[in-house]
Amino acid sequence: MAIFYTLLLFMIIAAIIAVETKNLLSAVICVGAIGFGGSLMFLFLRAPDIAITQIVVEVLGLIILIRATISRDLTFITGDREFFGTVVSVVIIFVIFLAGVKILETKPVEEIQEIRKSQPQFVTLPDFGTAIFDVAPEAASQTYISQGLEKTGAANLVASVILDFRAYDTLGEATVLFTAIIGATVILRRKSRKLLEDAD
Amino acid sequence: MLYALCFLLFMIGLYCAVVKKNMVKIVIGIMVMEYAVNLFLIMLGYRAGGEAPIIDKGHLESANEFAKFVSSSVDPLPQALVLTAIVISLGSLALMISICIRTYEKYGTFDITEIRRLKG
Amino acid sequence: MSIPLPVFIAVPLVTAFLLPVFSGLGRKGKAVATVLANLVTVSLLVMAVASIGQFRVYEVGKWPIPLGINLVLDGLSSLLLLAISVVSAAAMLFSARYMEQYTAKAKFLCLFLLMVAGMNGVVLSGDIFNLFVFLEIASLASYALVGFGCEHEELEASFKYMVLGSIGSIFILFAVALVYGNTGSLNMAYISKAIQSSGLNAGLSFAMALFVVGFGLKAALVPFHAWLPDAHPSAPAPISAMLSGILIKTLGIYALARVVFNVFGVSVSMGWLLVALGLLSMVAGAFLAIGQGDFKRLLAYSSISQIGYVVLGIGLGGLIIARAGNSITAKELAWASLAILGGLFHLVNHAVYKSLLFLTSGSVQMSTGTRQLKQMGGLAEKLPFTRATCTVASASIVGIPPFSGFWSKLILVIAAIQAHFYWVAAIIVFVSLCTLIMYLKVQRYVFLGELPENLQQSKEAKNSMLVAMIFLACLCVLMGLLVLVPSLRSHILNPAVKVLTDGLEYSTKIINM
Amino acid sequence: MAEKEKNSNGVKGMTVIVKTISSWVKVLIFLFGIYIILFGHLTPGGGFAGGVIVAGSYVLLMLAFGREFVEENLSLPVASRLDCLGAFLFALIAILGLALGGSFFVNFLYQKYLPGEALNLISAGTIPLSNIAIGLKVAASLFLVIFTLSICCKDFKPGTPVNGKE
Repeated sequence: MAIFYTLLLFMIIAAIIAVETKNLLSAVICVGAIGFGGSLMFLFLRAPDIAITQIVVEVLGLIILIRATISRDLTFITGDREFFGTVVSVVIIFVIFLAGVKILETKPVEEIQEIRKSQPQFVTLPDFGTAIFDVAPEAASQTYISQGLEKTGAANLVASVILDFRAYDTLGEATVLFTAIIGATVILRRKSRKLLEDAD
Repeated sequence: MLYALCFLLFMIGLYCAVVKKNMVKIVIGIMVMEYAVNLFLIMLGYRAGGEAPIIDKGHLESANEFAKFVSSSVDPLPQALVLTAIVISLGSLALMISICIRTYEKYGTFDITEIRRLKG
Repeated sequence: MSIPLPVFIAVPLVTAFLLPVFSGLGRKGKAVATVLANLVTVSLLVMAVASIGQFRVYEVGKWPIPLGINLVLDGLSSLLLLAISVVSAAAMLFSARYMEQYTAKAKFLCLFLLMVAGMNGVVLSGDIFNLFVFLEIASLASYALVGFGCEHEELEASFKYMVLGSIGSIFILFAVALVYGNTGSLNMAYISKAIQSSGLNAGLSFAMALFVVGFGLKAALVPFHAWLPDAHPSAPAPISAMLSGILIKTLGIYALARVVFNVFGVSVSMGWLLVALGLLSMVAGAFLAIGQGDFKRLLAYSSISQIGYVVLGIGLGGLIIARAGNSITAKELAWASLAILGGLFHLVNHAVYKSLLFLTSGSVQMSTGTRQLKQMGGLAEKLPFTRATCTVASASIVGIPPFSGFWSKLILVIAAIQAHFYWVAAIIVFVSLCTLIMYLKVQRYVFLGELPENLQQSKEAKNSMLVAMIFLACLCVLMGLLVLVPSLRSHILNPAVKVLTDGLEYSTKIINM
Repeated sequence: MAEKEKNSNGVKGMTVIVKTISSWVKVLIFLFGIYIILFGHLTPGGGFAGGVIVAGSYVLLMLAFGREFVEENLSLPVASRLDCLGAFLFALIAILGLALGGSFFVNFLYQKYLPGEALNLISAGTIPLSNIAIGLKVAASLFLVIFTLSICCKDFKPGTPVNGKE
């Protein structure tokens, strides 16, 4: 448990530095730190697939970000922000955060099951470390775990979910990447307009 | 409490994306928000002392072993969702950065207060 | 005849995957790509017409829900599919000639088809995460298309749009995560079933709020509208037509209505919230539009105002249903149906006439090279067809009797009066007057008055652009028939209204299929 | 970091040490990526992670040897075609499911033709095939985007910013 708190605090500190530092390059490097912290976190949360993907995506994402910031003459931020606007946003965001803390509070599974026995109602999220399908009996994940191998033949259940049960999502996801890349090449092309006379 | 910390991370990202005036900072804010949501989803699926949702030879040796796996494996569904979300965020990062670079070329600055051709 | 539902997504997707290959093949390749893309949009239109009035659930990969993802075609989906395919067919036809002034046409067509595929995916999806994925496809394609010109303003508008759009998407994703965490399900029918039996808790209410903000950002409802007046004018004209005409409705209004009405169930406060957002958008959009001196910016602000009508109609219906609760009388149900009918009919009307207006603005911009109203004038004789179609569309949007806009506004006013919301009816009429002023301004500055020296050589738009504009203008005239002819109404509009008034019965219908 | 800076400023490649090592490591990374893709249905990883790793091997080459060197191996149009091909293959698997299995994305191989044996390389029907298609797609597209970004950065001269208020 302590490891999760440590890593999450590490990520939060890195995020604060990334947000507040004046040097864009250090901000980008801090984003890398958040990403690697997240990747370790995924590993400890027993999600090796995500950890691998996160770490490699992080490397490429960093290369893309560094491409954007490096060799620019302005890697330092100059000029102050409007003080009033900042304070207002901080206050609003803090209020939403307090609301979020209330909303994200958890209860042990047994207690939730007890409450739900007398009357079917949603209580809160179950405690960290217990899955939703312990509380929600109709959840699909139970079937994925117990019958995924038999139904799809894939030993890696995450692969069986993304490429068989929910393959349609993955088609969408591949398309998102395709769209983004076509979009990036379109945005980065040298010449965007031509004279109409050329076309005739 | 872990969920709340995760939400704090989300809020830091939101703050950065809303308040900051530098284009790269805004992109960083959006990335931080994405990390927070991904982390939140994975944490939802975690089971204390659980195993990764990958079946190996040991699990198939006997029905007992397999039952033990079923009762301790973490939830594979959020992991599949996060895999999708990570790739989506990578795609939007690439697009966003290319827009930033082109804007920098045109205006010579990353500061959105100086880029004010369009009246809000 | 029943077409497998994924075909609506697979056809544009596969074509889009193949199109970039044509970009290296010179002029001939470009021509082939254009024809291919037009064929796809036309065939989508045919398929959308063929699937009117059906109710079907398609389980992808033969996995029963909640294991797999399902696609749902019901009244609301087929109405939106029809609107998407009409607007995209016209805009695609228009861009065949219009986009000659830009480079990288094959990639433009590819992004266009990806956007269409994304919207079709959103409309047909029965799974909330899948809805998010397809929403991202459509959004990413639109971000890139807004910046297609790669000039100062386009890039700035695109960045603004992309930042706000991404924040909206992340809010939606977070809401999906909360919904999953509380209900353990991602299928809309199952979530809805769980909410029916167990009610809402704080987490789900917060998710609902996040959904409203996220979809509100995509729909550009008034507190979240900052990106729209920049993004829509900066895009190339056919894309402005797509964005204003259909994208904000699919990603914003449709998704919001689906989630609010069919998944979470509409409550009184949610009804009031929608009514308030609608009224705010109507009034603010109209006032801001009158002051604009840029043709396309004026149209963009007017879109915000018109989106307000749609949200108002839907919200009013929801409010009436929620206020009556379980003991709803036939009379109240009729009022609610009328209000929702008005909203949805206005959605379809607006899709047609606003895209037509943007296409005419593109035609004007192409021949004069400017968007500033003050620099134009007297174009009526130079651009007779553009003038005629623009007048038809303006008459529609203002609400002059035989044209389509009149009927939807009339229905909204009648519904508001019947349900005793007299002040709402008054505001609707007032905003209509503002709309009249802004379109009189367009007519006055663009088509009447004196022709400036430098615009003497203005030429009328060419073949395919004209065909697209005339097609939409004919629709503007004929759309009134959708409510006036009972058989059309009972096939196209009424099933869509019924989906929303039935509310949470959506889940039982799908689970029992 | 400093070395990267030099590279993006237009100096061709890095020092000999970096070049030698990266030409060795490149092969290893590439093979590891292929392994991750092929065994995606049995071990952690899969098409996405593997595809990104394969793209990473080319990016390493690009950083070490300069853009022109990589362009000789894998030119932009080819990468763009591979990108389209990968996406198309994945869509094709879905459509084959419709044609042979009766529904979009049916795992027709596993259910009808080639059930394979659990935990073997050849198992799970279309899942490994999908992994390969996605891996191809992801590798090509990420290579493409980083390549395009680097071209853009190179052509841009920091000394002459275009001011917005011209």
